[in-house]
Amino acid sequence: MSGDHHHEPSFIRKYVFSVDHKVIGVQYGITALSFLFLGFCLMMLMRWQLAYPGEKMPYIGNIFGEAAMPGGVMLPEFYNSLGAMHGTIMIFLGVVPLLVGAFGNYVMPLQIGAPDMAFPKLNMMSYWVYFVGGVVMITSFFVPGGAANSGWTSYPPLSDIATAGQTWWLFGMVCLITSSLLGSVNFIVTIIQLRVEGLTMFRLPFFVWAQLITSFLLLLAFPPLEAAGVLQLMDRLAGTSFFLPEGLVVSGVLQTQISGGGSPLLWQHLFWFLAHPEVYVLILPALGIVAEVIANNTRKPLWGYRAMIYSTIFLGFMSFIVWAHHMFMTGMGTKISAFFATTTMIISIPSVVILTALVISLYQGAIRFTVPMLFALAFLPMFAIGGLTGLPLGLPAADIHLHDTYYVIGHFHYVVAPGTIFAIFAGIYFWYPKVTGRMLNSTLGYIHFFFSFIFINIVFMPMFWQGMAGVSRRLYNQTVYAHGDAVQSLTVMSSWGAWMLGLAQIPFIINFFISRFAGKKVSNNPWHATTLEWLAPSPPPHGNFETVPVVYRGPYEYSVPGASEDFNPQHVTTEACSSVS
Amino acid sequence: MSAEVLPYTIKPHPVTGLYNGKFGVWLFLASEVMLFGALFSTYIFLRIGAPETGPAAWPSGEETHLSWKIGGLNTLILILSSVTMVLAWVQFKMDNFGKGRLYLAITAILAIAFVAIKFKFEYAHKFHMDIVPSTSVFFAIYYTMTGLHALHIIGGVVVICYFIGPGAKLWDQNREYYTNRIECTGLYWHFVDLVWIFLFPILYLL
Amino acid sequence: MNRSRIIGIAAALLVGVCLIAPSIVLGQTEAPAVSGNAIDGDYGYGLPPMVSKDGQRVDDLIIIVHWFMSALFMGWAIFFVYCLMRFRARAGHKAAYDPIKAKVSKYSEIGVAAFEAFLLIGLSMPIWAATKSEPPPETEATHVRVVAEQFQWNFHYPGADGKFGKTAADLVDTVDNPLGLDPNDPAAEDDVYATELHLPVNKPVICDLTSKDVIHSFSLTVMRVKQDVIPGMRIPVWFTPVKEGRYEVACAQLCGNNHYSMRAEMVIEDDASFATWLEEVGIVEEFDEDELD
Amino acid sequence: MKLSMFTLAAAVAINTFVYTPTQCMADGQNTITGKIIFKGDPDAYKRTKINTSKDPNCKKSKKTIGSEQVIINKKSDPMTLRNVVVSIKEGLGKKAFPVSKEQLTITQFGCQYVPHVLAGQAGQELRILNGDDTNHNIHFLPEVNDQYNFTQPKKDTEVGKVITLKAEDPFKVKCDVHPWMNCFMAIFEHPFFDVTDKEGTYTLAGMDDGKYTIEAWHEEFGKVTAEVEVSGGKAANQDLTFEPKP
Amino acid sequence: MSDAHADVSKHVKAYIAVFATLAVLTIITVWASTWHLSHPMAIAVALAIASVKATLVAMIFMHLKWEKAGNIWFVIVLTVFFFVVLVSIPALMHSDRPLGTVFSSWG
Repeated sequence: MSGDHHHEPSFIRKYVFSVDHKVIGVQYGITALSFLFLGFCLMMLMRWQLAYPGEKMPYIGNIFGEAAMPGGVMLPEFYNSLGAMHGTIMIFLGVVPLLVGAFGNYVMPLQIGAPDMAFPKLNMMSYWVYFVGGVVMITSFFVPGGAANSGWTSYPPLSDIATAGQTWWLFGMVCLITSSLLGSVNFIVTIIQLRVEGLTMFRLPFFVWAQLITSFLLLLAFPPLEAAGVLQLMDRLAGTSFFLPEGLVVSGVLQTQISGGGSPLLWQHLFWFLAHPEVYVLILPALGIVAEVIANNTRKPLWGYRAMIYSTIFLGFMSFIVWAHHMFMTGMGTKISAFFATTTMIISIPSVVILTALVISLYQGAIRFTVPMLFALAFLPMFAIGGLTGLPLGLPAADIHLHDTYYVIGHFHYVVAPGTIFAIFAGIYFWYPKVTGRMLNSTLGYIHFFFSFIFINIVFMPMFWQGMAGVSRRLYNQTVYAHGDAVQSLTVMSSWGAWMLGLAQIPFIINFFISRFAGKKVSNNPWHATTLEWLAPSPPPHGNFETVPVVYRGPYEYSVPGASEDFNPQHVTTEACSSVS
Repeated sequence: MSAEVLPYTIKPHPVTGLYNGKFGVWLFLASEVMLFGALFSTYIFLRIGAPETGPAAWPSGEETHLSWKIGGLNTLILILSSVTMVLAWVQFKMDNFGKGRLYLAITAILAIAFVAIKFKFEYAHKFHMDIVPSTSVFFAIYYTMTGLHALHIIGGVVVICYFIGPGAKLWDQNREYYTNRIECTGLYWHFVDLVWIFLFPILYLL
Repeated sequence: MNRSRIIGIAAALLVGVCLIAPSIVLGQTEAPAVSGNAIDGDYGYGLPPMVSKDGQRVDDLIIIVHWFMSALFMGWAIFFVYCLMRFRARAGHKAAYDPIKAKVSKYSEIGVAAFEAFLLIGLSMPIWAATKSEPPPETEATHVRVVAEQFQWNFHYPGADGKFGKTAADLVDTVDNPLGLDPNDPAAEDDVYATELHLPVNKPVICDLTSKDVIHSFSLTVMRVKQDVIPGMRIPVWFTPVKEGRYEVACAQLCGNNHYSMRAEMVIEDDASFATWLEEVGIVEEFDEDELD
Repeated sequence: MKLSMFTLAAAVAINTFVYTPTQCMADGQNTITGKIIFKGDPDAYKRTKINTSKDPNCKKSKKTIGSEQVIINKKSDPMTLRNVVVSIKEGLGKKAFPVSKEQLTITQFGCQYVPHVLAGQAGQELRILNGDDTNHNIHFLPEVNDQYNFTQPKKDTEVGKVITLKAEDPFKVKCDVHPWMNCFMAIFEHPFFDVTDKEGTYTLAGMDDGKYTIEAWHEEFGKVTAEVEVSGGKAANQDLTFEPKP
Repeated sequence: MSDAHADVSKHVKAYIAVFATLAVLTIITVWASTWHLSHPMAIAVALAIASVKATLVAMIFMHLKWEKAGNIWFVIVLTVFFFVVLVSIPALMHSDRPLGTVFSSWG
């Protein structure tokens, strides 16, 4: 060990199988952004079929092969594959790895002043298991019958009798879950154990708190889905009937090879036991990013920092006992539905608290409209719309009409698309200078923001009207129904919005790659921020900090009266802050 | 390298009283509880939902063809291995490397015996009788739960053998680090034992 | 980048969108509906037509919730926009360090919680209880078994004796016996099978939902009725149609490749027409062989 | 793959009126011909009109369609059966036969499969056409072959994949969207098979001299067999009889 | 982890005692299954014994008895709570169904 210190590690050890949390964070980031882009492309294909059902796709219709799109016209099975894989890729391969794997991995240890994650090798393994999971998912597009086509929720019995792609999906999911579990153990231990001196729990940046709660959610909610995945694999490969009742007649053929005795609802329980906390996995780190950016750009402390933390803890806790509100329509009686509707209403309160705290934080601030701030600000109303539209879905009686309609799609996309993904953009614009030592170009950033903001609303706003009109989700062609045909024009509008939204990402992609080499070079702390990551050099070296910092104050000490600057970094002593330099 | 740089890898954190590995293992066990929890939930859900009569009815004790003798023997073996595991840790703690290693070896042998009995006298016997996972929901659960448990045992054996063999070098470099790792392995091992304590009655006796 | 440029870009964008959006909405051709039968009711951007006795309660709840949501959002948004304009960074403006004492937020949160409690306990739960645990009297109701399969709704009427014949999975034949009716059961003799759901107007209906294969969802948009159809279970739903006409039955849960084709039609008619239909639907006409050749 | 109307109409017409499974040129000289006789009450097996009201688009291709399970030619005496697969079951030994190059087609027209019973040789290519202005889903339910499941949402299209099948006893193929729609496929290792036409006759040609067991299969009445000996290029005649129990 | 060597060696007796108890409890469980108790009672007895055994393993072998770290206790309590939720609520939902629900598709 002694002689190794000065030895420069080989390229592979440094960039491929690296144990440095920053390299792993960047690996996660690049991979997850690629998946995010892929998931977006799948959606743009689907939008063609939705807007112009049964028409030949122009220009690119012929490249998908006769099995998926004969003559350039999408087949329902391919449409269903796209739908299922869009959901899976976006959630499990795109957003969660970005929020937790990339931002969490890169920023969190810096924010707590740690030299690395607690278990660096585990961290590397977590990335590579995720990578394998991603490869498995992508490969599944090329197996006979195409990728999984039973929806991202994979409800059996449909998924039990589906094509081979479903088996690949399950293997991929088992990999992704394992990766998340490894990651979450690492995160919790790191946050609890490796904080520097003086950094008490209530001096942690809100982002770190969000990561901590998220990790607990991943740790405790993911294993049931892993178990469910194993059970479904058993159903598919060993012929068991965990999710299959007796007397199934598929396509007119009595299924005699299965024993029966299982229940399709079992999967839904185990799935939603994960998937509801998963919603908070998608949103909490995003809230963390937004809180960081807002505090920094309002130049004042977050309002209700502690209330936000308590709300987050409460959210995390409650998210485990609301899952059956996804199952109101599965034949649930009054008592249980009342229980879950009540917990659902209760869980809306801490969300309101957090949102209120963030918007009150703007009051009496000095708001700098930087690019990350614009994304963070846009996040607030978008998240508000997403959250509010959850209300009618959480009331069982209103859910009767809205369940499984476009209203649901609009609701959760408002939470995760203009919500979480805007927060991700905010994070990218905010921490890019830390990672690369260079700023992203802000003109391109503004263009990216305004176009994205407008078009993303054109995509998702019409869905509420479609849902109100009663149009079911996951329909290959909604015009077969009178109520669907009546609102087809909204679908067309939504589709055009989606394609324009795709175009709006071009400035970002250009910016992302060009600025790496041509961006303006910056100092350690270009945003004049207070948290510890801005103490480390940009980009931080292996081991992060030249000297181990000591923390003297809370995370958001901006505009302190009597201080020489409008920000007092956590690691600077009080005397140094007030002395005029 | 990183192990030396990172704080609290070996010594416990002054405030939390834990070294990283131990906390990590406990968190990992928490996720394992939820993993097996989902399977227990499956067991209960399907058992409650099973019809009273008919082919999908829950099998009674005799119909399961599970021998409480073999199950009970395996229970004892696993409990014994838990004891030897914890004794191994005591020996390392008291600086008796040789004895500690012996106890580790006994643990590994007992674990292998458990798996061998499981495969030879239970799985092989059942496959011979044409009882496979698809036979009924009960056997689906039986094979899945015990199979997953057996995988955990095999994983544990691999880790224990590693610490008897190549991993033992660490003892010479840093005794406390090595003992810590044995403690973590032990925690995992006792958890596997604990799962079996529940599996045995629900599958063999009820 | 100076502020005037930002404002310029934003304005240009807004104008662009104002031009694009209507052209998208107006510039499209009407896609031809696949269905051959005219569906009654006026469908548009709002809630679809409502033709059941109790559906109005669901609608009312949805509307109240949306007013509440709008009010909340508007209040919130006004404050948000005010902050953005009033507290933007500019020369001579400095952020205040001390947090404001905002009682308003606490009161509004309590208000929100109270109103949510009212929505849940006062409105939602009674509707749900009525929908799930207060079935109409068996004697007055029209009873139908709905058997879902990929990708078809089968409707099973008990016939004159009011009793459903026994069904069994191993008797199912897609052409001859789609319901799996037991030919030895006397109750099965007069049972009626149909692929269209006909119901008499102004009489409560009980539909027992079962599925042969995967999970479907029985969705009668105009009745404000939706219920997942789970294989291995028979779940009842009930409603009272109040307006004659031809409507649609949809599947609302992804059930396979042709999920979107899983559509049936529902006809609400007066008692006499219903009785006639019930008698006639079972009659099979002989096929004139020469027609084929 | 977009089809021209002509291709499709031709496919339907050929399959409806002059469909005989293509015989590959086997090198033998002998032929077996015969009739499939129906002994029973034809009134018990009347054809019925199929109610296609579920999908009004079916009528666009064809106004009325009738059931096809049992089609009896009542005009001939004795009465004969249509859509019976006749093939050689035993007696060919281990001889391998070249696969016919000709393609099989099955067309969905008027929400019915044309032909209703399709016989072919293992390895022969099969094309699946849709002539209806509606969505069809052709679902194979074999045991040996793959359970293909293709969706065809558009009129005048062909399934993108040309499939080949392995030898298998007659199996059902059905449409999951139109539950009344089904047909049967019988695939053989050898080229000695036929499906009876509306006169109820069949021809097997090209066998070497020898003693053969021939088998007739009908979807409703099952199987009957007979032994035939052929030699010297003479056409042997062998009728088979189905006699359903009343 | 600050136990001195002497402390640890004191544990050994506890370990052996626990092993004996576990072995005896195993035998009792098997014996109890021959009592022909009513079904719910049999389940209760078996699970009660299993819980006692599990507690012993956790407290003694896994050193929870001597564990002072609050974090571990926090994780355990949290996990046990969610475990109970996961195991009980799906089962409970079985009993609360709309009036007239039947658990069979056929008949």
